[in-house]
Amino acid sequence: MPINDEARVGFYICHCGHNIANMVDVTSVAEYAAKLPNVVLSRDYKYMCSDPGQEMILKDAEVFKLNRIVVASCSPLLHENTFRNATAKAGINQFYFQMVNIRENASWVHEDKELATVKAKDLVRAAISRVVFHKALEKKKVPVNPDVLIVGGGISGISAALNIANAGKKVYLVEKDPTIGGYMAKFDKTFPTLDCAACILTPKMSAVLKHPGITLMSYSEVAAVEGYVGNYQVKVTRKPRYIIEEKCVGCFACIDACIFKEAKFSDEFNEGLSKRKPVYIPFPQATPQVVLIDDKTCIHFKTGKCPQSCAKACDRNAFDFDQKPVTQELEVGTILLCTGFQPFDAARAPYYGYGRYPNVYTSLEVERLVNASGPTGGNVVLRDKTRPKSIGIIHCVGSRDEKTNKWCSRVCCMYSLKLAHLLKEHTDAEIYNFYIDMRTPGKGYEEFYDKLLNEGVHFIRGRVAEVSDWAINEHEKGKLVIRAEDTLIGMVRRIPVDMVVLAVGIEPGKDAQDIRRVFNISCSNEGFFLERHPKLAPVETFTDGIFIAGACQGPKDIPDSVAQAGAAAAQALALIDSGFVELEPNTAFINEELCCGCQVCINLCPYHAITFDETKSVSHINEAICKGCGTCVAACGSGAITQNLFEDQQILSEIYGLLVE
Amino acid sequence: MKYLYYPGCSLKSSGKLYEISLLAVLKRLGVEVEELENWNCCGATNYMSINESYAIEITARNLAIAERMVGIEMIVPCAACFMGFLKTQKYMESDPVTREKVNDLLNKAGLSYTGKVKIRHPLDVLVNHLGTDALAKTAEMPLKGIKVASYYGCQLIRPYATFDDQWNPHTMDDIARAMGATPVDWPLKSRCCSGSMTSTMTGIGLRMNYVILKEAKSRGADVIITACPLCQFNLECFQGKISRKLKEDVRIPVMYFTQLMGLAMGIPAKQLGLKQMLSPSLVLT
Amino acid sequence: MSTIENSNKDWSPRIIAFFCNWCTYTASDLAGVSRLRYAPTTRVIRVMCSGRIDPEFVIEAFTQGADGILIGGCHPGDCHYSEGNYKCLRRYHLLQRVIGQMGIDQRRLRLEWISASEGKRLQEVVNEMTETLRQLGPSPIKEVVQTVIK
Amino acid sequence: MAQDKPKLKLAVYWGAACGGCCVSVLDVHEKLLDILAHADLVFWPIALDIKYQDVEQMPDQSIDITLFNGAVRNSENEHMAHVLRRKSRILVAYGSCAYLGGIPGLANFYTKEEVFRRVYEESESLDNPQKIHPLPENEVTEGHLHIPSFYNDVLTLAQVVDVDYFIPGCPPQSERLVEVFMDIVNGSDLPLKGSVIGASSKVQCDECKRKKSDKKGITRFYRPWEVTDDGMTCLNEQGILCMGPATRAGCGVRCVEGNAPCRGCYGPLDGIGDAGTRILSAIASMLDGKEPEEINRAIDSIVDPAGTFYRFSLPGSKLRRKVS
Repeated sequence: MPINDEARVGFYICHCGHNIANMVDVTSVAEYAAKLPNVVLSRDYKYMCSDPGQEMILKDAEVFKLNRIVVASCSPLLHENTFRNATAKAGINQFYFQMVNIRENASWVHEDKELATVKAKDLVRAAISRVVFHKALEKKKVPVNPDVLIVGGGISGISAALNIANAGKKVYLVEKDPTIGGYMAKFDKTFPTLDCAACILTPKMSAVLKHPGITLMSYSEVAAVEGYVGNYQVKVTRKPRYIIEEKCVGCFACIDACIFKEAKFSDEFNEGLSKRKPVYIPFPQATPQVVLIDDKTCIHFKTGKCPQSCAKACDRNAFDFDQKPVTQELEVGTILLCTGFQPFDAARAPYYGYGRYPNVYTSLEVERLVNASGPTGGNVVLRDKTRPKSIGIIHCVGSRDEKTNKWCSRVCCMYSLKLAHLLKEHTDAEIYNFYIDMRTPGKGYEEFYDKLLNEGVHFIRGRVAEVSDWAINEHEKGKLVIRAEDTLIGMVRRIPVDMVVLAVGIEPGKDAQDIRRVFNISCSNEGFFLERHPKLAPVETFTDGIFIAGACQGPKDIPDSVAQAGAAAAQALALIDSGFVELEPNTAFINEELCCGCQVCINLCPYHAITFDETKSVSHINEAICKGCGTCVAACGSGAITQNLFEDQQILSEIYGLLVE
Repeated sequence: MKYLYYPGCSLKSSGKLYEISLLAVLKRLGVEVEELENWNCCGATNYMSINESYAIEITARNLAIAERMVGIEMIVPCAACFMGFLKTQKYMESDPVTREKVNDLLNKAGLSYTGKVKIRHPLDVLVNHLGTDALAKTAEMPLKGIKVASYYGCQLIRPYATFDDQWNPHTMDDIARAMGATPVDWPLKSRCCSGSMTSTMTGIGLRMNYVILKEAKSRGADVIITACPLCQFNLECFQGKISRKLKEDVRIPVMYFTQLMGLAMGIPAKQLGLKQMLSPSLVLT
Repeated sequence: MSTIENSNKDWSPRIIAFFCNWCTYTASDLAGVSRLRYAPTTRVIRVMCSGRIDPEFVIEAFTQGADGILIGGCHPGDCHYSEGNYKCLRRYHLLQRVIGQMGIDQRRLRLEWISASEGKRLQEVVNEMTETLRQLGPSPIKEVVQTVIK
Repeated sequence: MAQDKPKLKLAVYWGAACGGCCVSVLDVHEKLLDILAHADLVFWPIALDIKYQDVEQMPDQSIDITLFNGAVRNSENEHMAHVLRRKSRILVAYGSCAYLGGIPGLANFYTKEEVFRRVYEESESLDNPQKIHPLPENEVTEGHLHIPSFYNDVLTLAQVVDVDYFIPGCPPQSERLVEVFMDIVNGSDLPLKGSVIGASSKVQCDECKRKKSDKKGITRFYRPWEVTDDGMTCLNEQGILCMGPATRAGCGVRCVEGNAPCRGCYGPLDGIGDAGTRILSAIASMLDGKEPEEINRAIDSIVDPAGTFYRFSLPGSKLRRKVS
C-alpha cells in the first residue's frame, strides 16, 4: 500500500458512558491505535461529543500538530457533523476527519466483548488507513429557495402552513381531496376537552384560504419531485373538478338543479351513511367553497345525454365539462409531508361482523352519527331508525394483533372513551367498552377515563372473540352478541347489544408507498414514513429539506400532530432563514486528461449531470447537479472519474486496513 | 379433467356415503378421478395428538406417492385429511429441520417429495374450478324452497385453507344456491362439533352438537349439509339422543353436500346412499 | 493474519460489508439502536450508493483475506439515487460469473436489498451468511494469491 | 554525432512467448539499420547464436537495454530473467506476456496437472498409451539429463525480477519500439522507473474513430460473426464485446480499424489495480435490464467472461490465478 508520511493522525475513542465501554475494551483499542502508522496521539474519553471532548481535539491538534482526526464512537449519521466541526475548529480541514462506528455497528449488536473489541480494532485500523488519503475539500453553499411545499391539508398540514406563512414565507398547500380539513373535519368533539372539532378547525381552514402567503391547491397531487435541499422542482397535477374554481362562489344552485332530484350516491364525507349527487360539495364548510362533479356518476360523463341543468343554473358560468388534469411546476426550497393515515378496514377483522351485520359500525361512522351536521343530524339511530339501548365499543380493532397490525394506534382508547361519553349523552344506552389495556397517556386523558368510569359506562377487560347474531336465550334474541373473555373475573362473557362500534386503528395511507417514492424518503417496516432519528430528529427525513409531521409518521392524536407540525415548520423556517445550505462535497469529477469519450457514464447518471463535450471529445460532470452516488465512478474503464470522499484509493485503503494488520 | 383422489379411512368406512355421493357427483360433472395407489392413513387425530412428527411423516409418504403423478392435483374430501395434508406441506415448506428429517425417511423408503403436489378440497374444485354456473346447469331437479344450513366444522377452512373465507365461508352456500336451494345465514358454520368428545366426554359432546342443531333449526333450515365425515356422524347419530335428553326436538336431516347435489342432479337416492341415512333425509326426496 | 484468527475463539469468518448510506447502512444503525444481536463477523464500509461499488473492491477484499463479501443496497425501485442499485445488480451478476470461473465459491459474495427499516433483516442476513461461511471454512484466496507454486 | 558515441548494447530474450514479439522487433524493417547504427545486438536467441553461458559470463550491467518478452513459465525463463536482470542496465518487459502474463497466462485457469493431463494424455493428436509425462530430471545410460521444470503458475516478469519499463502489446507496435529506442539513444529524459512506455495514457476509445453515443443498453452480446457490423458505430453499442473502454491505447486501434473488437492486449491504464474487474465493470455498466433473469440472459451471451476480461492479464491481476 502507498504511504503518506505527512499525515499526523489524532485518534479518539469514546466510551459513550457505558454504551460502548461495556462491550468494547476502549483502553485496549486506544493503546492499539497508538501503535498504528501515522498515529501521533491516541486517547479514550467518556463522551467525545460533549464540549470537553471536542475541546480536547482542539487543544491536541495544536500541541501535537495533528492534521488528521479519527473518532471512534457512534454512527456517522448521528455525529459526523459534530466532529467535522470540531476538526474545522481545530484548524484542520473538516474532511481530514473519519468516523468509526463502534456503537451501532459493534457494542450494541454484539455479546462477546473480546470479539467486539477485535472488530473495533479492525474498524479503527481501516479508518486510520483511510484518513491518511483524505483530501481537503470545501462544502459548497447554495441558496435556499424560501418557498415551502406542504403536502396534505389535514390538521397537521394546516397548522404547519399557517405557522410558516405567518413567518412571512410563501407556502403551497397541496391536498388530494376537494377540501382541506382531513379526518378532523369529520369529528364531532375532540378528547379530552370535548370541544367541538368544527369550531376549532374551520377557522383555521378559512385562515388558510384567506392567507396571502398560502396558495391552496386542493384536489391536486404531487406527480414528481426533482432537485435537492433548498432547490426542489415539483410537479403538481390538479385533477379536474369541471368547475372553474375562481368563479364558483359556493351558492349550491347547481346542486339543487342537478338532474338527479334525489341524492343517490354514497357520500364519502359521511362514510357512506348518506347520499350525495354527482355535483356536490363534500360538506358545508368545505374549503375551498367550490363544488365539483364526480365524473364516475355524472350522467353527462356517463352517457353524454344530460341537459346539464347544473351548468344552466350557474349564473357565473363556472362550469367547464372539458377540464383536463393540469400540471403545474413549482420551485420550493423545503417540503413538509403531512399526508396522514387511513383507518383500518374493519372488514379485515371479519370475526367482528362488519359488513355482515348492519348494526356493526366503525368508529368513524359513529363520529358522523353523533355529529350534529352528520347524516342524522346528531340523532344516534341504527340503520332501521331505532335508537340503540345498548352499545358495545370494541377497542384495538386491527391494532395490537399479529394477524393485522402489531402496533398500538394510540388514539383509539381515548376516542372510544369520547364516543362512549357522546353515545351515552345522545342515547342514554348501556355502553360496554371492551379493551385490552386502557391507554390514556396525555394531559387530562386519565382524568377523562376517570370521568367515564363515574358516568356508568361499563368496562370489560379482554379481547373480543366475535360478534354474532347467535342467540342462546330470549334475552339475546334479535341482538348482536359480543363474546369476550373478561380477564378481571376470569370468565367468558356474552353481552347482547343493539349496536357495535369498532374502534378501528390507524394505518399508513394507502398511497404512502407512492408518496415515499416520489419524495425519495424511507418508510419504517409498518409503512409509516421514517424519521431521521426516533428521538433527536423526529420530523426530519434522510432526505435533507424534506420533513414529516402528523400521522404519516406514526399514529398520533390531534395535539401531537399539531405539535409535530409546529416542529416541522420550525425546522423548515430554520433552514430558510439560514439562507443557504451546505452540500456534502461528495460529488464526482472527470479528469479530462484520462477521459476517452466512450460515454458509458452518461446514461448511468439519473440526474443528467454528465454531458458530452463534442469539441473536446470528453465527458463532463456538472457538480451542481451531481448528487454523489458514485455509480459513474465504478463504470469508468479509464479510471478517469473520481468521487470526492469516496476515492478508489480511500476505499481500497479502508479494505486493506480492515483486513491487514 | 382428471384428479388424483385420496379417500382416507373415513370415506371407506363411517363416511362411506360421502365417497359414494362424491364420486357419483363428480362422474356426472365429467370430473375423472384416480385413487392414489397404496395410500396410508393421513395421520389425523390419534397420530397428530400423540406424536405430531409421525403424523407429518406418514402424510408425506402419501404426498411423495402423489408427486410421481406429475401435474395432477389431488382431491382430498375429508376435512381432517385435508387439514393434515395442508399442515404437512406448510411444515415441510417452512421448517428446514422437519423437511430434512422427513426427506431422510422418505429417501430410505425410496421416495422423495419436493413440494409440487397441489391439494384441493372438492368444494374448491366445484366452486373455484368448475364454477357455480356450470353446477347450476346440472341441477335437473332444482331444490326449490329447501332451506339449507351449511356446516363446515372446525378444521376444513382453518387455519391453512385459502379457498374460502375463513371467518364466513360461503362455498357450500354457493353450491346450495346453484342447486336451487336457499342457504340460511347462520353464525355457527365453523363452530366445533366436539369431534370425538361425543364418545369420551359425552355430556360436553352432546351439548356442543345440540347448539348447532338447535341454531340451524331455529334459523328455519330444512337440512344441514356438511363436508366432514366426523361432523356428519356427530350431528346425525346423536340428534335423537340429544332430543330425548334435553326434551327438545332438534332432529333435522344432516347430509353431505354431495348428497344434496346428487338429489338436485336427479341421481337416484340409492346411488347417493340416502337410504342408509339415520336422520330422516329421505323426506327431501 | 487477521486479529480474529489471533483470538483464541473458534474460527470466525471475516465479512467485508459494503453498505449504501441510505438503506442498508441505516438498517445497520437501526439494528444497533434496536440492540439486535448478530455475529461479530462483518466490517462495514459505507458508500453512498451500492452503485459505487467497484468489482475491484470485491476482488481486493478477497485477496486481502476476506472470507465473504456482503453488498447491501436499497430495494429495487427504492434507490435514493433512483437506479444505482440496478447498476450494482448488473455488475454483481457479471462478477458472480467471473468469481465462479476463478474457482471462488459464489456463496462468498452476496447481494441483499435491505431497506432502512429492516434492521431485523440485516441481523438475519449477517447471521445466515456467517453460518454459510463457517460451513465453507476459511477462504483460500489470500494464500493462493500470495503463494506462487513453481 | 552518434557514431562518435560508443554503441549501446542491446539484448532481446523470449520467455514463454509465441515469437510474435521477436518478429515485431524485426518488423521495424529498414529502421533496424538505424537501430544497429547505434547499437550492437549482443543476445537474441531467435536471430543470433549466442549461448546462455556467453551471457552469464558478460560483466554485470554490461547490457544497456534488454527487451524481455514472454511470461515466466518455467525454471529456464526464471533463470534467464535473473541473469538478464543482473547483466542489464535497463530491463524492459516487452509485450503483453512479460508485462501481464499474456495469452500463456490463461493457463492460470488450470493447474500444472491439468495442463499436463491435457497435453500428454488427452490431446487429440497424441499417441501416448503409457501416459508418459516429461520428467525434469532423468538418469539415462549416457548420464544425468535435465530439462527446465514447468511451473504451476505462469508469472509476469515483474513477479520474478525488478523491471524498469513495460512496453505493452501483443505484440507491441514496432514504431513504438523505434521511438523508445531513439529516445534513449538521443539521451532524452528517461521516464519514471516502472512506467509503461511506448503507449498512450488514455484508453482505446480515445483514438477509435467509430461513432459513440450515450445509448449503450446492451441486452445481449454477439460474437463478431453473428452480426453484420455497420463499420461505423461503437462495437459495444452493436453488442460486440470490445475491451476498448478499459484498454490502454497506443496500438493505433489496430483491431477495431480492422473491424475486430479490441481484446485488451495493451492492458489497463496507470493506477488501475485490476484490468479484468475494470473492464467487467465498464461492460456491466452498459447492460440493460432490471430483473436478474434479464441481466443473466445478457450475461449468458458472453462466452467465457473471466477468460475475456483477463485474456492478457490474468497472472498480473489481483487474483493471479484460479483459486481452486
